[in-house]
Amino acid sequence: MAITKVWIEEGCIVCNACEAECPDVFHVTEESCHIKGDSRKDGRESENRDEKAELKADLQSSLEASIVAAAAACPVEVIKYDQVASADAPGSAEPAAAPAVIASPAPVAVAPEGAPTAAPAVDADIENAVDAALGTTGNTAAPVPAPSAAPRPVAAATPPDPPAANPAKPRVTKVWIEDGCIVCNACEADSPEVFHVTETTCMIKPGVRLDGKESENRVEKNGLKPEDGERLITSIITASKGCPVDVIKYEVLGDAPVVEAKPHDAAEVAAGPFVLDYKAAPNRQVVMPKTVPLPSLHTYQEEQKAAVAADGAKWAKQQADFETAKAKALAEGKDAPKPPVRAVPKKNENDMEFPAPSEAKDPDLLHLTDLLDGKVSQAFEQSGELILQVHPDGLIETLMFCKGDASLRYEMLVDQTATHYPAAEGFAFSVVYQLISISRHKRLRVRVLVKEGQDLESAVEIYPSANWMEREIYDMFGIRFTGHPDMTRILCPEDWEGHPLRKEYPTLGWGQRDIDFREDRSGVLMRMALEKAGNMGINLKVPKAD
Amino acid sequence: MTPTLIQYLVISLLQIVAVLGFVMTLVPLLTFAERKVIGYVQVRLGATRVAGGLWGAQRGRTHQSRTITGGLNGFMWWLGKWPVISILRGLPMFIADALKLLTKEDIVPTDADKAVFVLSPALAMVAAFTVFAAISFSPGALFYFPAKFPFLGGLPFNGFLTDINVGLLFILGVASVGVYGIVLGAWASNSKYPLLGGLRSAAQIVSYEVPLTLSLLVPVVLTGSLNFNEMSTRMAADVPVNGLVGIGRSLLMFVGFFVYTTCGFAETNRTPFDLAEAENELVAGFHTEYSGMKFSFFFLSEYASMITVSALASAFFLGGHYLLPFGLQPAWNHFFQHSPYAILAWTCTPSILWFLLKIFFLLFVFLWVRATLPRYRYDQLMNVGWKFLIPYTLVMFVIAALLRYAA
Amino acid sequence: MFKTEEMEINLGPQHPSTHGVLRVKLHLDGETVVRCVPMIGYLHRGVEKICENKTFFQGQVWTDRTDYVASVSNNLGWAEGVEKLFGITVPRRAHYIRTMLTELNRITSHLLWLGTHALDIGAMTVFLYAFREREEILSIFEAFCGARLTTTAFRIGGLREDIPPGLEKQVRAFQARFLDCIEEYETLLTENRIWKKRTIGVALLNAEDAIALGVTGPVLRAAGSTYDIRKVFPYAAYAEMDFDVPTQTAGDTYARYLVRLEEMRQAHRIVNQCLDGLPEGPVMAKLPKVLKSEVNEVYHAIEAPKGELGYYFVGEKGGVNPYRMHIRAPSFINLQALPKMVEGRLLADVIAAIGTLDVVLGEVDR
Amino acid sequence: MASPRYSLLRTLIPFDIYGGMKLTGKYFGKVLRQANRGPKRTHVVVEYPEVAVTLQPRFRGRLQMIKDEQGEIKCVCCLACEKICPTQVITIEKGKKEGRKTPFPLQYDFEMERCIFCEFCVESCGFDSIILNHQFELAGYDREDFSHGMEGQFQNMFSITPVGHYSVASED
Repeated sequence: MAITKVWIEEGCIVCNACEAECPDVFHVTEESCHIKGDSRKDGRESENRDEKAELKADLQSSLEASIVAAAAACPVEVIKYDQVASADAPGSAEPAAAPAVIASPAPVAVAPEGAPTAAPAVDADIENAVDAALGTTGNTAAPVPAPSAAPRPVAAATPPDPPAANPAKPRVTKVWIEDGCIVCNACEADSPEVFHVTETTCMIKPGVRLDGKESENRVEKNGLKPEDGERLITSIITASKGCPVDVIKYEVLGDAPVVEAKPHDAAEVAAGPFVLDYKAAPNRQVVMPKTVPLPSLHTYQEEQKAAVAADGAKWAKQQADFETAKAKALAEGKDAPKPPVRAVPKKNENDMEFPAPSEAKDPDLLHLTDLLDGKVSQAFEQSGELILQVHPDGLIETLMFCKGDASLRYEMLVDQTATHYPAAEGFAFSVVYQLISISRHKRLRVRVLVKEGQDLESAVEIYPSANWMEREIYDMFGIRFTGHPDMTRILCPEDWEGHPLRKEYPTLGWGQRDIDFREDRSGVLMRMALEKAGNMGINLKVPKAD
Repeated sequence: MTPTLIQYLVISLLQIVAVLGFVMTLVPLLTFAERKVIGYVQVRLGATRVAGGLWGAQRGRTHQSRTITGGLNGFMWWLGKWPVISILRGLPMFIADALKLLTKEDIVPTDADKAVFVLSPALAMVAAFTVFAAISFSPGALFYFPAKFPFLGGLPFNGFLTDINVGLLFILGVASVGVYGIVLGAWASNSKYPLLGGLRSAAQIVSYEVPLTLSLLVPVVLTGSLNFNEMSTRMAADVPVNGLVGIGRSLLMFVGFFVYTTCGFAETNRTPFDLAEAENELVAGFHTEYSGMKFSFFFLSEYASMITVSALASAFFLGGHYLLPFGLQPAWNHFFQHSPYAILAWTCTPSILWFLLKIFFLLFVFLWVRATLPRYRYDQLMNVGWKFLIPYTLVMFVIAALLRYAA
Repeated sequence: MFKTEEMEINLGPQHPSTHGVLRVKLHLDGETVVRCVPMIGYLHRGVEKICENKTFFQGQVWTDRTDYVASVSNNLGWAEGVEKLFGITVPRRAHYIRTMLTELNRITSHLLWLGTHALDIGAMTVFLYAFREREEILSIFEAFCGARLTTTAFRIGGLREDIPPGLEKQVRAFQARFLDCIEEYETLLTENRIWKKRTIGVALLNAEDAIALGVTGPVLRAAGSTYDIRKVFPYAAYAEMDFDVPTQTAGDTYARYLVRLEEMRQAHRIVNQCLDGLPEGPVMAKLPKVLKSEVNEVYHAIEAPKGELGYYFVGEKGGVNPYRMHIRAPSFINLQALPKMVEGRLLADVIAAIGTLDVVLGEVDR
Repeated sequence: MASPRYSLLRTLIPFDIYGGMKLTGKYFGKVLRQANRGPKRTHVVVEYPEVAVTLQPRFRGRLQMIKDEQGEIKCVCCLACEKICPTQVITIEKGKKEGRKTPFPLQYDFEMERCIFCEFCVESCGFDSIILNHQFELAGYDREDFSHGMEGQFQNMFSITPVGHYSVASED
């Protein structure tokens, strides 16, 4: 599937909803919404209503999901698009309806153009969308509650449908309550269509009885309606088995199905018609990052170099194309095509400029690089901060130099923390030490890369302030520090499982209880959840009678 | 006219009821005063109403019902328009407080020593209230029963229960029993914070008994009496104000009063010496585990001892039933005793009014100080007691003896 | 027959003067503290994890709730940290207004500290007097952004709105009487013999220990260091402000009390300067509608009322939420110094030490 | 700091305590002499609820929807508020209405119990269709008190809920 064309019909209300969904295509101005020039083949920026220019080839499939989402999000539905079965077959240009009324990118959404970085950018959006769809809150994935007005569905009341024509179908002919009911509600939870628990005792409901009266049925022993007797046989037997004082009696015509007594725990009774499958709960489904946002001068320079090279290659190709076209035109005797114009980089209209990393010029960094011969991986400056990346072996040495060297004198370790990079090769964590020199008014960041399961040497001997910070890192990431006086958890309880700030740790904690903070008063959440969950392929399952 | 034994007993019983009634009313009033005084000091208003809204249960509800508290609250709302007397707003609160304490659930910790746990609040309370047997509120008879009064006609009704000549000793002796209530209660709670509070309290009260008694010796030495009535009478009349001795005596009484008040604060566990129940350190100190009526017994005993301390101070330093404190009354009498104006002449005679006024003022000072001062640390408190107050009082005692000798 | 043993006592997590849910395990010999182990985590809400799953814009509301008595400072740290990550230039007027509000917030935080600290030591009236002034500043916050405590005051790139009309008058009215109010607190405390006895020489922490333990803020400055981020690494409009960094050398509770009182006076000065020199101009930088970060890693620290408040951000390319966010909470690090301060002292000094460290448990546990 | 010469005197005569007592006594006298509702007040407490609490114009209270002059709901379901909300308390069900071009919110589900009153939703709304009103009394006896709906029994997305009886919300 791919989207070839996008255009804006008349009637845009300038609500920004589309730009929030898909900023790569839409740009909302003061009056209307435009399709961005970057994304179009003709390079113009307009509403695209009349010209209906095509999207760039590489964006057609990559931005499909977000364009669909933007179209769905548009309150006045003026975003129209041509959707084709595949990017290779742009023939069937039939405006397709949005595949689903989803207001956010579907889980297959792919992040912006050209970026090798993919999904993590929109992880939060996906989660939010799923949350919204399920009507759950940020950190809950509890069962979607039923509208309060709806009768409680009978979990156990759905026996496997036997063939209707089967004459030997068993059915309950009579149900009655013996003396001694303790009004425990267990039977009503199992079979609300038959039993009704009052203040003093339990009644057989009139709806299922032949005589239509409501009583305990102890004396008269009135019969059950045959169809109800068939339908509700399992639940009645379950209720009878489940009765703590065994006062529910019944007569069965035919072979009674074997029903196991069901334990009455609160969670099961309270479950709605749809139970969220735990393992598929969106907050537990962690989308692992695919990029390694480790700032580094080498990487940046390589990227820049590659970008310049790509730009040059593109320009060379454009020129070559022009030359061939010119030669061809000359040969055919036509007018020469216009020479290509090299694209000027866009002027930055915003008060925002990316602070690029630069070579280390600060004497501290140079001095440290000299001192730690060969143990420094890289030293650079970015955002006005000094960053020194060292090998884990040289960490303690580095810190000792930082503190002890007369020309450095970094007296205080103000902060120490770690970051998890599951997608990285060769390391899993970076641990950073923020040092300040109070006497020289300088800051320095020392960074080490740590492998999974690798221990670091503790800095407590050099900087006592590392004590709690290292405990916190251990608590949150699981990196152990050798030589630490008390390597225990600090914020989480001692018996906590997992390390919460790792990326594979879900936002809904393991072992967290299912509390649904949200009450579905109007039923809106229920309807939306059903519709959206179905569309998004989220695992909502109907509980079985098992 | 000498009463018969029966008459004597009946009158005594009535007096007991009167004094106890007075104290038992004053104590809840004191809690109310504490709310208001500390509230006003802290630029708040304190309690201004009892349960419910202005007129009914709650304004804006569909069923507006006029309730007793609603009417009271409406009246108090009106009171708020008038300066000074608006301090009476929230007065019914003291009844509500008492009711609340009475009806609260009574909790006894599982591992507590139950007998002692129950006994100790009573002990503290009994000690605090028995003291009033020897305190004389009025100099002589408060009034005489009219002659037509059945059975008691013509007999005096005194403002005191007993007028024993060693009243001070009795008071000090009985009051020091109160500490057993605190210590035993703390120990019986079987809990760590009360234990610390009880230990603190024991050490504190025992060590402050010494300077308290020594400072009380100053007026005793100066007047040569241990009796309440005699003390103030002698102070007002017997010792003449002549020259250096008289001035020295007044000065000594003045200083002694402050020393005595300091010790009194410590003796009653009030700020700045409320270490036994320092809520910021020991949660609630010795009564952490107490609740309901048992807690209120401790509470009552603390406030009752505040009244005792105030009564002692006003009797021994502030001139008792006479107008002027610190032995200045003779000078006043000298000028105004034979004044043609009846009111001025009346100020030279003893009256229960002066005594009560002094007590109230001292109680106010208790609250005022509580609102102002921070709290000492435990070791500093001991230092103040042993290293500062005891030498100080000893010196004063010696000076008092010298003055007595000189007179 | 006579056996002595240390008593182990739990100060907290529910205790009147642990300022929240701090639990301190104390080993007492009589009333002397032999060993002190602070135990934290009772208010751990995983703010860092939450913020990693929220956009840069949304994450700000969680900073309100870490140090909830100095939420404006936290907002400033967040906003400036993100601005540093993106390389955003903020208009000068926004800087001035931010500085003014942050200094007012420093006053509220110190007032709350003063009140509760004095209450811990038993002087209950100072608490109410301090809250009287605090209320007024909270009204100023309410006038500026609509909320009193969880302000969410600033936006990335500047401010949401300019200051409302009438705010300047309100601030000036407060400024006019605030110095007298400080005098009142001083009357009640500074020369008071009991206050001096309770604070002088109590909870000592000398400069060396403080630096080694990473202690920052007034606690460090009371030990003699002049380290103040507003001077050393100026942010917002502090480079243009004229103020002193109050220091003391004693390193005890009394010195910290004096330092904080003086800081309130200096904050008062800065607010006046902000009001007088408030430049004209926009309050919001020009930014794209959707902020997408590049690969960058910043640590931005500001001088919060309690010490160095640092925000550490890691941004990934095209990310709308931080890849990693870490809060360097001053209370968390300062609390490390508690055992050093109280071991060998008395139980009552523990209360004074907790008070003088000015910890907010929302920030300690995050 | 006390000079050593007078330190003994200072110890013996408590000037410091006198100063503090004077200050607190002054406030006691001031409050005592003033009527609680007189023109001049030293005390800072307000006798809520009888005396109204003044709110600043920008006060952030409860979320409220706005209708335009024709009595039409202004919300067009762009879901910007739903997306920006940090605690996800807003859920909008989008629908159609006869004679209206823009979409119409069938349900605007606002869950006040978890709202943190940050006003991001109002900020993100391009149609001025929601505001945070001045209702600050948000406690109720029952969960139904927090129900906000647009139709039927709970028509209170457009006004103050009954729980906020004392709120001073009508500053317009």
